[in-house]
Amino acid sequence: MAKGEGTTGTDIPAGGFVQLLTPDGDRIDSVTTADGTTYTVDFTDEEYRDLYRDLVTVRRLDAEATSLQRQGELGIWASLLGQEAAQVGSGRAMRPQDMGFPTYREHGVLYTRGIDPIMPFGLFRGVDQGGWDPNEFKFNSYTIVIGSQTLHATGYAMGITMDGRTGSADGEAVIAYFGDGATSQGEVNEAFVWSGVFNAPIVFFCQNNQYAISEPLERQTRVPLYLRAGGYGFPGVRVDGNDVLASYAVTRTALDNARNGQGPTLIEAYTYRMGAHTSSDDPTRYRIASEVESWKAKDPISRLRAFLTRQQVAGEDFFTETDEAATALALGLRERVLAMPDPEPVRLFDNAYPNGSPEVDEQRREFLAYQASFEGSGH
Amino acid sequence: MAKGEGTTGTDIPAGGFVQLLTPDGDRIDSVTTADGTTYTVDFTDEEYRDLYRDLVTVRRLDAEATSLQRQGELGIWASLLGQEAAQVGSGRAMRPQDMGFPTYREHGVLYTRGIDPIMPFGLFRGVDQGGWDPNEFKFNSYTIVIGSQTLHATGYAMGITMDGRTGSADGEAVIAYFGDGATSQGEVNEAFVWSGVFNAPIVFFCQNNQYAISEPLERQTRVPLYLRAGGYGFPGVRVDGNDVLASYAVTRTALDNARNGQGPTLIEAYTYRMGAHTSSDDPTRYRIASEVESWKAKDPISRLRAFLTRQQVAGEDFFTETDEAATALALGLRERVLAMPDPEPVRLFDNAYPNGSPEVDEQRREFLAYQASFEGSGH
Amino acid sequence: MTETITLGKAVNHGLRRALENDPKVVIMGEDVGKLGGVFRITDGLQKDFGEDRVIDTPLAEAGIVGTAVGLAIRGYRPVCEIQFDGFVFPAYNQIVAQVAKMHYRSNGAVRLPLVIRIPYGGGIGAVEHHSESPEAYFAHTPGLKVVTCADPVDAYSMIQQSITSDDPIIFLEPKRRYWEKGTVDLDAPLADAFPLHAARVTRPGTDATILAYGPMVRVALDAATAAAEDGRDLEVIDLRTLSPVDYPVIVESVRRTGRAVVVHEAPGNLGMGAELAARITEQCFYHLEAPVLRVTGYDVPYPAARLEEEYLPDLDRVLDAVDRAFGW
Amino acid sequence: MTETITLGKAVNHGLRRALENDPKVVIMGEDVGKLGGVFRITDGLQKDFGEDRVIDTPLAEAGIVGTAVGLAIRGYRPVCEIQFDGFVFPAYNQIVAQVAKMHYRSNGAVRLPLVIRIPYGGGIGAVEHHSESPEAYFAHTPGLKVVTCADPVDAYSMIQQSITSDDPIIFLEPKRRYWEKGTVDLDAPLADAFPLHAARVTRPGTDATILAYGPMVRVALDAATAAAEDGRDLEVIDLRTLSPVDYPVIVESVRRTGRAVVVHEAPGNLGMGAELAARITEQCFYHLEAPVLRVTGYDVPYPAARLEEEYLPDLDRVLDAVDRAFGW
Ligand SMILES: Cc1ncc(C[n+]2csc(CCOP(=O)(O)OP(=O)(O)O)c2C)c(N)n1
Ligand SMILES: Cc1ncc(C[n+]2csc(CCOP(=O)(O)OP(=O)(O)O)c2C)c(N)n1
Ligand SMILES: [Mg+2]
Ligand SMILES: [Mg+2]
Repeated sequence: MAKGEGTTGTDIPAGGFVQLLTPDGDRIDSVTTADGTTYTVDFTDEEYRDLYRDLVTVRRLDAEATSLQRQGELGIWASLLGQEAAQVGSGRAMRPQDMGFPTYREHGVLYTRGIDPIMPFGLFRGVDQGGWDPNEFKFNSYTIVIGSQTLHATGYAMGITMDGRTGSADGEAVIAYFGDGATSQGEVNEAFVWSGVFNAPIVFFCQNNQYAISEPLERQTRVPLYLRAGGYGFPGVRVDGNDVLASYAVTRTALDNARNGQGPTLIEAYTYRMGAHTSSDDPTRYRIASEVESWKAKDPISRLRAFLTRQQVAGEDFFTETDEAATALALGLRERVLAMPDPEPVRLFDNAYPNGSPEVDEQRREFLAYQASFEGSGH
Repeated sequence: MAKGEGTTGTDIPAGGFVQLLTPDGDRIDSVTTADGTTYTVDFTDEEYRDLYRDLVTVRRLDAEATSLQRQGELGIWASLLGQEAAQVGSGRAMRPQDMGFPTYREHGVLYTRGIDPIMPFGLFRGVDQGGWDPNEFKFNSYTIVIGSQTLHATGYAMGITMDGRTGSADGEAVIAYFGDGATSQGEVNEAFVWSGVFNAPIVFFCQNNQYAISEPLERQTRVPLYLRAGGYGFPGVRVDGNDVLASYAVTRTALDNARNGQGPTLIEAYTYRMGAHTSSDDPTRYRIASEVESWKAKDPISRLRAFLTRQQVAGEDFFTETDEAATALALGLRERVLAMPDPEPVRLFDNAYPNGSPEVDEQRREFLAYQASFEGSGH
Repeated sequence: MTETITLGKAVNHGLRRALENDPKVVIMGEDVGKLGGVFRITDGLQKDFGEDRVIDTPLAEAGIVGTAVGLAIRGYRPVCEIQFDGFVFPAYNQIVAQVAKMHYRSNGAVRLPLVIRIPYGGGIGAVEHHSESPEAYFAHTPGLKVVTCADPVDAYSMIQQSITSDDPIIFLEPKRRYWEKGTVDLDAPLADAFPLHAARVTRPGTDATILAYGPMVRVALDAATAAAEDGRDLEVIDLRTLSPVDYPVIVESVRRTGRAVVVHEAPGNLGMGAELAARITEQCFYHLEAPVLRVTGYDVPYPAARLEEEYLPDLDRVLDAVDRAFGW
Repeated sequence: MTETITLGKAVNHGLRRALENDPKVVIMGEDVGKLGGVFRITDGLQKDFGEDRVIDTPLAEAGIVGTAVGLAIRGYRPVCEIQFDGFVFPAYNQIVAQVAKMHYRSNGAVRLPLVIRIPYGGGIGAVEHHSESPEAYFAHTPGLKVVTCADPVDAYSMIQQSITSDDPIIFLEPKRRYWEKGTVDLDAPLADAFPLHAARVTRPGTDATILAYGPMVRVALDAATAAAEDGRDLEVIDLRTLSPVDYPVIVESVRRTGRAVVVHEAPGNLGMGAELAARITEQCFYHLEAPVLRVTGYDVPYPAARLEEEYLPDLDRVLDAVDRAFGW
């Protein structure tokens, strides 16, 4: 596709963030921020369509999960609704060798990594704690204690440096995800300290979805979050998190800077949590409908669709096909979730320690004997 | 005294900090920082002499403590040598209604609050944990776990607001002391978060003495510490911590801003720990003599003495008198430290709980019975 | 006024009364304001007492407890809410090194009359970190008192007693019992309530003593009912206070019954059961027909929701332990 | 090469060997570089292995442990130094919620072969927070292993065994014993060393079993020597591993002697002694002539230096407990 006809930005636009695609679907060629960095993307038509497919798919899978939860098939679900662009944009910006450290909401990032979307369902269904091998998928386990993963990500990034895997275009980098609420945690700020001191190849990707459960952003800060970075000696940038192009561009630059040895960046992706915090939450208690409405106009998917349509990169057929494919995937996922077997009770004793433990072994034995005592007792 | 003949600053000078008295004892009339704040002092001759007396006295008392420690009369001592100006300047800037939260090194601040300098010796001699009533002296107990007191200070400051004691010139404010090393602790950064969000009437006074035990500043940050504040939405300012006038001016302004309802300020007092971290430390392992030498030229006392002499605010008699008075005070302190009684063993059971505890009471009884069992046994 | 309310609502009423009775009481925590907390325990309180008395805080537990310490030094009586058991650890440093020690450090000059409320325990089908029982971490710490309620009546009085106490108190709320109901006299004077640091014989019995607290009291009572059908008369003691423990009541009981079983959800190793067993053995050595037995969570991390039924002590496991005590 | 060295030096040698043997081993902590740590345990290591292997960290314990987790995920074997016992609590959240649980959470996929070294215990005349014994907080936490050495020989081998182990290990160093000497064969193959998770009968005896670990082993041995003069033959067991505990050795001993006394510095309430007493009673019920007695720190915050002699278990208190066990 030819370059979009949007205006060429010379500084952060009015919204106070990097934007390459307006809510109406107008393409802005490039944006140059105050520090002189120019952000743009140069996608082929196919790449644009791929991004659109990603957005639709992750939203559809998320909706399926929400419905599974309502039907009692999941214990809880943390929906990404509204945050698709931030997640798909940043996820697609990662290179294969990059490592991601998610919270509990990064289903979209996970999907873009080519990882089977079933992976986190063990956690949300309650059949396991969500385990997989982070090194196999270059994607860490979901982390529930707010902020803790930012330190793990920092340590991992220090390891990249120690391994001599920075300083070139094929170097490795890390991206750590967290929310606006997480920025208040001491551990997250320690991650900033460490990353600055060790010049770690890491991108801190904060999805500022305006809420930490019921608490609006002003309970965490009185200035924009991206400013936090300056005090630790690395750049911070705010991006329109509902703009998949800008999210991609900013993350790609930051990750490449990191892998090249230029150290950390904090990205604040300005977005909105369209749904409840989790399926256990009731947002009507703390926010008004008109606020949610106003964000609908900034929907990440409809703006890309408008752009694709206007640019004739895609037509109705494509959109229908994409929806259908996403639905098929979602229904397949549903089947597989429903088919997830309950764990054998005795499994609860597994994996407490890599080397095992005589105490746990003893408890496992007693547990099995106790269970056996009921057999045939009609108990 | 007439205004000093120093140059009138229009911005932060080359050293990158607010300075009103150069190492040579030249007086700079006033300094205006980039945000338009002008710092100056307008002391009477007597006030200048008082400041000098403070500096000499706290250094002399500190030296006495160091010597007591060497003689085995204290378990440990954390010397303030080199940091007198930061402590006296900021301490004298407090108004009577202000509350201070020290670390373990603020003997100079304590002295300027009119508090009996014997107070912390219980802690360092090991006869108690250093206890006094913070509310009586408007000065909290020394806090040893790095950074924890910054959150206490923040909470106390929130209480000032809740009590309606801000917003006027006779409002209350809090000053929290901590070191350069402490800035890495999560809790300190949380204190910044909270103070920003609640617009707490607090001044964060960081004595950047260039070291956290053996670790130089670059192990904690790669940019100046005062910049940390911006990311939390309040001003940060760096002051020459070896300049008692500038330390006073900057702290006075920040505290008055706080009491007036303008919220927090972070002050970085740029200074140097001339001695060991504590009496247990051996700084020759990690820093070179020439570095210490170079800081001697910036001594906080000699520059004020040079200024007083040049301005004929004080002469040899005064200096001699001051030294003698300080020595007398120090020797008096020594006597009193030596006279501190060892605590009765059973005291170890006191004050575990305000309301007591049957378990502790029982242990106290058993302890007394056990002790009694030795009596007369020649054991 | 006597009302039939849930345990959660009883805590809510107790907090409301505390806020009414003392202007120095403030509530602080994540989502305690408009949302009323994730369990709605502070429902309606911010609306009625304002944002200065019921404070939505930044998302930082060390900050919640650390600033509460400062507020307490200034004369406030903060009630901190920790959202779930598994999220108290960022505040652990403030709790064990500051809250627990400041009275001692200050030679008694500083009182920190603060309460840290923690919904704890499993059984609600939650994900990791939402089902833990951290009581041992606090009970092992001198300077803290630790209490837990098991029913709405205690919930209502104990939260108020904790707030009026000058001791720093960890107040553990059995989250799986939040929805269980009881009849509470909301006008009863606090002075008439059962004392805070006292155990209660909830069901008298003669054959063995079951010691339980918080969420496990119901399990113990059910076990006692079942045992009665087999002709075994179990005494159930609700500990209520975990630090200090009310030993006289326990020792009297075990000396009488000769057998004791402790039940808790927390892992057994170095849990409350260990201390109770050690103490009871010391004080009832010649009365014991069997060692004190423990029915506890296993020594593994709290498992996934679909395994928690196996993990948590239940009626059968309690009865099994009673059988073993009788067969010793 | 056999050398007579202090316990502190033995740890230093052990660390050095670990750094030599495995390029993935890194040491991280406050002041571990040029200073060699406040106790000089890492003396000379940064000089010889470089700033990438022996890392002076920012002053933040959560950061030390949290980044160590990330390094471990990447395949490193970090050895974290916490400067003093009382400063481990800022890292507590990372330790109990991440280090202890990640293997379980990941269904066994992630191994965190990290060691957290903590100089612990009192007796050095220090100010607040420098003399604590936090072992119970870790031993109660499933997913962690906890060990402690009592002499230079064990210090040398156990630190190496801990580093080569894939389990996350809390390695407690008895700081008041750092300067005590012993003869260590520095060339002995690690494979021949006494196993990591095993207790050792340090002094065989017949009349009562004294269980001690870390700094209290010396006290127990001295008590045994003194008791011998009175004609009592005490067996002293050095636990060495606090989680898991090596119960077979202990049970065998107590069944033989019929009496047990546990000694530790940490407060008694819910301490190691509680668990040991509960387990021993369960497993030796009909062998016990007296309840298992405990000689521990009192249930108050660690006191000022000039009171610590009264606070810490000493020879006399151990003998007193032995007397009581005999008089029961
Ligand atoms: C340490 C900790 N405290 C509290 C919680 C409970 N909790 C879960 S999510 C959440 C809000 C998180 O907000 P934010 O960081 O903005 O992420 P978002 O959920 O909006 O994506 C809270 C308080 C937790 N998981 N961990
Ligand atoms: C949480 C914690 N970790 C470690 C220590 C040990 N320690 C005592 S002082 C100190 C260095 C403090 O440096 P800084 O904050 O710069 O203050 P300074 O001593 O230089 O005044 C350290 C690491 C401590 N007291 N608390
Ligand atoms: Mg959010
Ligand atoms: Mg310093």
